[in-house]
Amino acid sequence: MEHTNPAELAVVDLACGRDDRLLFSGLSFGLRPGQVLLLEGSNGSGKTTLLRTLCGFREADEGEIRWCGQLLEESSYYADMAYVGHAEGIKKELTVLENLRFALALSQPGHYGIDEALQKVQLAGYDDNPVHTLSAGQKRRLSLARLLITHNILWILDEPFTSLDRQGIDLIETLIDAHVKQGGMVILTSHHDLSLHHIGLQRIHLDSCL
Amino acid sequence: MEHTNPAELAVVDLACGRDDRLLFSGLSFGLRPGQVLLLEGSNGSGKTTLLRTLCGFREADEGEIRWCGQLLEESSYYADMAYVGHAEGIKKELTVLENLRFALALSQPGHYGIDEALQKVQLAGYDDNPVHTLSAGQKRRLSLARLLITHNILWILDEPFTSLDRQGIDLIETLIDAHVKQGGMVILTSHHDLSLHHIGLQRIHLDSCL
Amino acid sequence: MSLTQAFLAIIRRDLLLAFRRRAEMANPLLFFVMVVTLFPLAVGAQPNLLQAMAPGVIWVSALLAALLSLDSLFRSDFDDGSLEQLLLSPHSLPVLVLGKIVAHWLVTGLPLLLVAPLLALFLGLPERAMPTLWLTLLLATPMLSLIGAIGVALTVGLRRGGMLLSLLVLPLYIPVLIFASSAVDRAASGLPVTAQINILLAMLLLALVLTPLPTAAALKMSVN
Amino acid sequence: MSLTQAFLAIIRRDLLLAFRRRAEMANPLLFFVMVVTLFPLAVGAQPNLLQAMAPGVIWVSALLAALLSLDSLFRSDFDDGSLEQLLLSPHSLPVLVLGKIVAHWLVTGLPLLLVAPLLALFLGLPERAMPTLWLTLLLATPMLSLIGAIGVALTVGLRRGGMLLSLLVLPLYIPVLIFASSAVDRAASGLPVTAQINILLAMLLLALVLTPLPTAAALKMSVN
Amino acid sequence: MTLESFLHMGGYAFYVWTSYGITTAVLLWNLFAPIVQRKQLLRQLALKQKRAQR
Amino acid sequence: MSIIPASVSRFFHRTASSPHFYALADKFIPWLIVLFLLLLIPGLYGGLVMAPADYQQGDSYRIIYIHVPAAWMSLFIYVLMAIMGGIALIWHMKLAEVMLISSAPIGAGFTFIALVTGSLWGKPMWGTWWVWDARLTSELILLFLYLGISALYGAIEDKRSAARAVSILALVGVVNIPIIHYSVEWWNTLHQGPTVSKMDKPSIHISMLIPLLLMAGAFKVYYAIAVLQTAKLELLKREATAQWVKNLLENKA
Ligand code: HEM
Ligand SMILES: Nc1ncnc2c1ncn2[C@@H]1O[C@H](COP(=O)(O)OP(=O)(O)OP(=O)(O)O)[C@@H](O)[C@H]1O
Ligand SMILES: Nc1ncnc2c1ncn2[C@@H]1O[C@H](COP(=O)(O)OP(=O)(O)OP(=O)(O)O)[C@@H](O)[C@H]1O
Ligand SMILES: [Mg+2]
Ligand SMILES: [Mg+2]
Repeated sequence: MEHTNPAELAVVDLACGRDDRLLFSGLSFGLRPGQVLLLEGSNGSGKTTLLRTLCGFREADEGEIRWCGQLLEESSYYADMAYVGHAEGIKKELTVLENLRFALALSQPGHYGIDEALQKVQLAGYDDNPVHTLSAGQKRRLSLARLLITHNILWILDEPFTSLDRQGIDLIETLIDAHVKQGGMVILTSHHDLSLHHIGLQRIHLDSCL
Repeated sequence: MEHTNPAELAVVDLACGRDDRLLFSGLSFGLRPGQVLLLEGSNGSGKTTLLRTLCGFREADEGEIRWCGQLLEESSYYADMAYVGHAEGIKKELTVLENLRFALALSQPGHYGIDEALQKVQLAGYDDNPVHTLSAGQKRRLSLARLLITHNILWILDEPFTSLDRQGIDLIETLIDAHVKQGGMVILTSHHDLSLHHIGLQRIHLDSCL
Repeated sequence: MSLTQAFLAIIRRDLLLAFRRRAEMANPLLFFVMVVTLFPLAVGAQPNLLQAMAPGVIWVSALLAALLSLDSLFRSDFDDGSLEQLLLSPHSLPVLVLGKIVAHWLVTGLPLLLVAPLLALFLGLPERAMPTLWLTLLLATPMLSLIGAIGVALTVGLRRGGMLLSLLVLPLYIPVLIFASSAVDRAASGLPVTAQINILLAMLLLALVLTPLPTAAALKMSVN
Repeated sequence: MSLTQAFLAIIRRDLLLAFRRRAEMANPLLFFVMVVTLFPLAVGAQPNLLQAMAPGVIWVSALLAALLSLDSLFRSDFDDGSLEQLLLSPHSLPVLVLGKIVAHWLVTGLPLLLVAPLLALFLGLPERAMPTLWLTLLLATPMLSLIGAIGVALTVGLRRGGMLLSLLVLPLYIPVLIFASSAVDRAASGLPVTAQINILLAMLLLALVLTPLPTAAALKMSVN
Repeated sequence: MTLESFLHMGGYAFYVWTSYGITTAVLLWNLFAPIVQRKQLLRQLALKQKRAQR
Repeated sequence: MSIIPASVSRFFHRTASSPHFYALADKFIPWLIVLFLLLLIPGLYGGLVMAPADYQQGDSYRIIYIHVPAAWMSLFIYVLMAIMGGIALIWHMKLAEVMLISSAPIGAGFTFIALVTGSLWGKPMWGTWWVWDARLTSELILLFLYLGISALYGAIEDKRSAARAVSILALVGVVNIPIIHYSVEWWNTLHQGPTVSKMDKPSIHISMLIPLLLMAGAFKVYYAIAVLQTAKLELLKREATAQWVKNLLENKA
């Protein structure tokens, strides 16, 4: 929250591969507060690989990623971003509340309190349910509640709509919308069609990045 | 090949569940030589569960499955069927040829020889390549070659089109077509649109089977 | 193809696979050698003590090595779907499973037979006990594979099966351990061991006949 | 929240998880007890021999139990994505990792401290060696967790890591084993053990400071 | 010194010559195995390249 | 990078590029072979023929000319691997990774030789093939360390990750080296104390010492040759699809 230079993600000339196969190269883009980036591409085109590279899990084969003009390790990047991947990072044996409290302990408090966030993702009243009693869609919602209770500017979401019904999808679109309006940024992948047309939406098609 | 009663698969009043949740119930259908059954339904609707029940891996909660009028264990079912699931049952460390030879050893020889089959799935010349050097699409093709070299009447295919490009999809449709024309039967699931309209195609929508 | 051909094909394939994965294949053997090595380090260089412990140490280590090698019996087949194809084969499943167990023993048990005498020599086991050590290993290691197969078949579908597997299988290994190590102990003291060997032989024959059935049943359950 | 709070939160969460998964938690302890009991079965009822072997047997068994419990250190976090979230935390990863190791030791190492004296008694270890046995276990089991963490972190991404893990970790355990068991041995013979205990203490402090770094680096590599 | 006494090694022939033999074998293996494997790999790669060009 | 002068860093960068290294290795190997033979032949002649029999051990001591150099190499190579592991981790130098992983089988080979020749020497000297003393056992453990490194590298499919993993392991495992080296002094064991390596006053006759040093040199050069050969293979495996490999193949064809 105490950023002096404007938050900005800049990706320059990125190339990533798996084994010896190059997935994409020469990928460049910038993302500023209020913007959404939608990654498209067929199965295996490297969307997940790109997101994980942006998280710093993988090293890029070439190119660089900068946050507020600095390399990731030297910047406040990890305090400013949040990632929800295929695996949700939620403990099945713990309750909803315990999971969120732990997420909070690893990070800084964000815009919303836990109760408020659960309300927002329509999980109010499930506080003390162990997560393994939740349905797949409810689990997804819980992992999104984490985004609300912790401080972050950049959301990186890998197929956030999987296992969500129509109503769940609308909910996330609302959340993304609100986050972006508050000056946040979002990068996501999805095979669904998005109804986010009204905000500054960039699209990148990975199949064409070779 | 030495069947006196006509090959026929009959499913009567089948119900299956996972954990305590019922996935579908009251499902009945019959399949005769020359027919194709396409299972549809959203993710998690139980398509894979149904196929695995048909393979005898899972027991149905209710109902029964008959082959040529007999219960599966009492019939020649396992000599007459072949299954290609998500996991392909192919050893990465062995060569294409070694894999096919082993498949043959577990079963009876079918319509095609190994060379012919490899030709048909466009893998001719790859005989001695270890499978881990093949691409995902080529691996899929190899698992289909198994169907050609062994004796079988009923094919059970779980999403056979995954990781195949347009050309690969056409290829399989041709193979299915040929198999059905020779008096075979096919049960498959797919999220793709099929161009199999000209043959006796049944569709079952699992979401509506509750 | 006939059942015999299928049986042989399974053995041949698993041996080929083991050969292609040489590095992995050596692991149980290395583990065995390593555990045996731990004891002299733990009790210090006391030749007499080591010599007295030798049969027990060799046998407990062989047992643990067999235990830890068990996972590889069905793991990769389960992961890549080969197990499903095995279950769908029209041939008798217990026989096919026996094929897999035989191959597994050839790969993990047989090498123990080769290095165990060497380690026993290093530990100072008297030479007159060597033939007995070797014979008990020959009779008992297949049993370890056969009995263990039931345990793996039950747990192969679970992700965290490792510890559970030991708890299931170790109690079943105890009778083998008792007869085998007491035979070696007696041989080291120059006593006759015919009774122990006969019992081991009988147990092996029983295991050969009886264990493939429950293993096959457990596999069916695991694949669901 | 502050780094200390995060550190404590990790310990609290892992203990809570262990408590919810009680059944699994007991496994290393059971394994330990079972391996120790294998020895009397394997060498027969020879009280003097058992007594002489006792320090070695207890120590090797503790080591193997620690080894086999290691997998649970990062496995479930790796599978459900919690590990990724840990890596993305703005806090220092080595400190968070240390939190996980501490929790793991509390769950798997501490119980060994409680039953080991009992088992030692059964094996006939002289009573004057008990305090030393206990002290060495107290100093050395945390080291087993700390050193082992490096090995698990290196192999957590592999499906067939089990055997490989032993191969990697056992050589690193050797120094601990040598000093700890020689201390118990000396104590059993009534000799002074200050030197060994001091060395173990120094090793523990070194391990506390030095091992979280490579563990964190290895985890980063595994998550790729 | 005769060749015979040289080979006899003062009665320690077995130990000395086995040592030297095993050493030679291991060293040769570590030297030539990678060379042979590299030749094989190059042949494989060349074949692959030819196939790709066709 | 800032702690290294630019010229040095440029040199490393050039040498560290795979095709350049590959060509350089080809250039060096013949000279290394010549050097190897120049050390080996006088070493063997001096050791097996010229040096007198030991007054205690008779001719059996001639095993020293392979046992000791091999044992030294087994430790030396591991230390080298740890250093290369450090370089690979800090500067992400691919070549250090390749050299590290190529050294493992050669180090394992020397360790094996030290074990076998020591055992073959122990039988006539100590009357037993093996004793479980600290030095012998820790040398056996060293063999496991080498094998563990190779196994870990083989088990991780993504070779970039595998190289990182192996670098970490090599660095961590180096704690065992002092234990092996000082074991004879820390514990009283059957094994010989430092006789040769006490450089100020080696307690071994000069006619025995010179061939020993020649053999030690020969083994070092052998290591250089073997590691270059293995590294060439490893580079090809890792970069099979790179352009320089394609060029190489075209030049050959
Ligand atoms: C399997 C048995 C043996 C093993 C594993 C072994 C291992 C080793 C090792 C690792 C070293 C290098 C130590 C260092 O540089 O720090 C060494 C050196 C040496 N070994 Fe052995 N050894 C064995 C048997 C023997 C025997 C039987 C003898 C002679 C009676 C012997 C004589 C020597 C000598 C003279 C050195 C050189 C010591 C020095 O000056 O550094 N070794 N051995
Ligand atoms: N762990 C892995 N090891 C090796 N290759 C992998 C691994 N994970 C993915 N790949 C390969 O990398 C390529 C890109 O995978 P990635 O997961 O980034 O695709 P994606 O665009 O996210 O696809 P999807 O739409 O299926 O999620 C694929 O071809 C895949 O086969
Ligand atoms: N091993 C399992 N244990 C428990 N539940 C499972 C298991 N596998 C699947 N399920 C559940 O059973 C339900 C049906 O799964 P199934 O795999 O049959 O669906 P599907 O129709 O094949 O879906 P998809 O289109 O994703 O392949 C799902 O809700 C899933 O969560
Ligand atoms: Mg993806
Ligand atoms: Mg499915």
